[in-house]
Amino acid sequence: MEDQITRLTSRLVVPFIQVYGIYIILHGHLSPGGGFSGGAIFGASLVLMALAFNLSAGVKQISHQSASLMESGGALGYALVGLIALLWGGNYLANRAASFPLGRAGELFSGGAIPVITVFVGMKVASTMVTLFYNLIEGEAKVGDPEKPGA
Amino acid sequence: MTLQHHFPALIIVIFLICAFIMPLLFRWRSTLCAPALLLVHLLALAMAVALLVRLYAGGPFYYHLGNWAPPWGIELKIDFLRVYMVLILVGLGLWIFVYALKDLAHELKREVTGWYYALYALLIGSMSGMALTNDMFNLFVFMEICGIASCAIISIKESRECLEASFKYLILSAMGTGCYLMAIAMIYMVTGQLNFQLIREALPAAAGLYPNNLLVATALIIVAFGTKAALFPLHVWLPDAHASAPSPSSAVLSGLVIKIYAFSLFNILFFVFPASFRQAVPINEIVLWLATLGILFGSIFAMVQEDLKKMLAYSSIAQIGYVFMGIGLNQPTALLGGFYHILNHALMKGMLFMVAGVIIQATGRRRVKDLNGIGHVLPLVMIAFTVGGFSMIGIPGTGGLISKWYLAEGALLANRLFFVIVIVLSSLLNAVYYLPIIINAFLNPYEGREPVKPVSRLMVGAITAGMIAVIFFGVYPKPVIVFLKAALAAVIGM
Amino acid sequence: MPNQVLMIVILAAVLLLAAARFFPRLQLRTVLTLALLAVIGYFLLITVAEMPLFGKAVNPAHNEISLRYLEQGVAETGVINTVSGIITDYRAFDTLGEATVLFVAIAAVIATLKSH
Amino acid sequence: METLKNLAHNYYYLVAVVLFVIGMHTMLTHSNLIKKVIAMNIMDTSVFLLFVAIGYIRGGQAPIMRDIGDGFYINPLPGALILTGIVVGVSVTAYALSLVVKIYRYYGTVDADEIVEIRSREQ
Repeated sequence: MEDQITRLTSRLVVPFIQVYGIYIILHGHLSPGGGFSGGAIFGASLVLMALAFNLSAGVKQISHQSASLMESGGALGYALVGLIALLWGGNYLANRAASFPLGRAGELFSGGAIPVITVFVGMKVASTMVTLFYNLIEGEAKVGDPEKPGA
Repeated sequence: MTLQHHFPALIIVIFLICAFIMPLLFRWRSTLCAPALLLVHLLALAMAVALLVRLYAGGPFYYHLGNWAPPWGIELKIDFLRVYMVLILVGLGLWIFVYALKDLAHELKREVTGWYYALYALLIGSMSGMALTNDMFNLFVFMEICGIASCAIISIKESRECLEASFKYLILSAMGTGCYLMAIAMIYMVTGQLNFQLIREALPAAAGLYPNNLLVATALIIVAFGTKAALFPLHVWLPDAHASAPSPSSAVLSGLVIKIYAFSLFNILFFVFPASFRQAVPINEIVLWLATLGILFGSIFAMVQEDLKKMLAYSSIAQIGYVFMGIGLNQPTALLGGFYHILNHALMKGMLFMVAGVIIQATGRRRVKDLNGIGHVLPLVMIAFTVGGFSMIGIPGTGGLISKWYLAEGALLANRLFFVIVIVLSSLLNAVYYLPIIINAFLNPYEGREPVKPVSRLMVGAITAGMIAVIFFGVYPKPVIVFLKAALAAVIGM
Repeated sequence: MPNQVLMIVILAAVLLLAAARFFPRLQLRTVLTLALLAVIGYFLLITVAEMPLFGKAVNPAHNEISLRYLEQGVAETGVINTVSGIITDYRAFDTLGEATVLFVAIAAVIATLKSH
Repeated sequence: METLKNLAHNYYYLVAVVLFVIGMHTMLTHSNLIKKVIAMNIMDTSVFLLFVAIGYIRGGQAPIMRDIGDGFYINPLPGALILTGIVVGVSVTAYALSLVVKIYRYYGTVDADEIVEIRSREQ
């Protein structure tokens, strides 16, 4: 796609979308939102890049390798937070019972394990969006025109 | 608090963690993938055994995730039946995985093997979760993981039949989970609870005020789990899916996946709905008749199949009918037979699919007609097939007889002579399609020029182990029977 | 009961008319499916009519569970967004399952696309 | 009359149920695979709508405890559950679409009836 307006607009908008996504992830425990919404917003910004420019520009933003690292890392981090709770004397995925510091409710650094989990989930969702998009697009790109039926 | 206390959660979580690591591990050191998954299986098996030991010492117990007690948090329940299911899942999962190690090289592209292992770990982990969880919504989440993973291990094979079968399976299973979620909504709406036990306590009051809601929820639950477990009129996806999949996937799908849905339905029917509710609404009768139709029609369809794997798939529809029959008869001895059949059928159908895999790999034949004389070139494998076939028919000395025996006894004790006849009739039907294959395989000469390709020893070893297990559980069923009797006594209070 | 019967008849008629309008070549199978769905729809409708009334605070769903989340959630989890507190603390295991669903979707998509 | 009044009062539930039946119908009868996927989404969405409607209390506030006003809060649990449900729906959709892409590559069509036709012609 070669369209100057789309390119310019998306170049302008993408950083703001990304900051907004990160804001939503980090304030997941304070305001509506959280890992899923924030991650989806962040992932959408990368998808927008790929749509407005082309696939390679999007790939430059986030490579396959780092996307898959983030995916595994996000889910793994979540599971490991649960295991840490186990080491600290709670049941699996415990928060207060595992004496994570809860802090003062309403502040950015509060809620013990919750912000950590939210960040991991955000990472996971953002990378999932990107990976799904790229894989489907690449599958499509490889298709070109469909093979003859029955070929 | 010792580590042992956390085993219920850890059994599930180590599979998940293993799956999360798998893609990275495959990129970094692809040879480590298989040992890692084997290790996880062994660890989970050890934990399940430890849980069993603890159950014998202290009786059923609960595990509260995140230290939140039931109405607020999610709870895992550990009792004898659930641990029995976990042992089957992990133990047979390990067995099928050992077979898959060599088989996959022939059926998949090399670069997707890592993903296959990840999906396999997720599948076993989510099934363990389904077996242990005591929370409606948590069950839904695990069902969804299990559903996607079981479709994916079909579509991973490069053939268009697999894609279509997998799509059909995915759509129907999405319909099933949709219905289940709707049922959760309806139950939550009138009881305000999600925990099995607490719903059970709240249901009688709710049933008086909102009878229709619960009726619809019950119907939706039967549709949901019936679709997933291939209860008779909802089985349409099964033959294609199980027949076209790679052989290890067929084994795990036919052997384990449909059983866990049957077990979940059992859990919901017996632990969520109070006995009074089950008497007011003829749920058991419905399940019983559908199971009967499944047993008969599954066998009849299996007879006319030309493809070996398709025949085995149709036979699965008939065999899952026995499990549902045990649930439907609502009688302790019949339930015992149904539960014993879960183990038996998982073993023999897993083994038969492995045999089919070996035959296809060694000779390239998969039509029933082409199997003449194959016993001369693959003797050990065909002996295993014979044992599996005998067990399906219910010939003495094999596990199949024992479970059918208990089912029939249960039907007699419940004064339902008709179902004894169904069981006998279906055994005859089984004989009609298994015996000719066996006879032709050994008595006819082998025709064919092309040489038989060598088969990995590991695969033959896995099949032999399965054969020994089928015979063992047929000759010496006592420990499992005693165990199940005690378990059912504790659960149903018979 | 007559009301309900009338309702179902009207509903079925509307459905059939709509079907006939949009699918000129109406087959027996379609009609049967529509009839089946009309029956299902009918049962769902009488269920809806019986459900606890929408938006009432006395409904069974608003019980001690949600009260505890609302009243003690801040003290017990340390977050003021109660929904966030539920998904990442009280019912965190569900959310782990959910992250796993995302992972399994990725694995399934990549496995399918790579192998074909 | 009581029934109709209740129906009118429970309009959220009513719409959810109608959507559920529409989704189920499309999923089971339409031969276009993409439409099946869309129907799956409609069905899921209807359940989400039902769930969220269960949690609503007339006049209640969103359950965020920043400014304790004079009002009361809605039930937060259904919302939390549906957050999970939505993600599950997205995952299934993504996988189903990837299957459709590949089926299209093999057959050049996404219509189930045509696929059956193509296959029967080959045999």
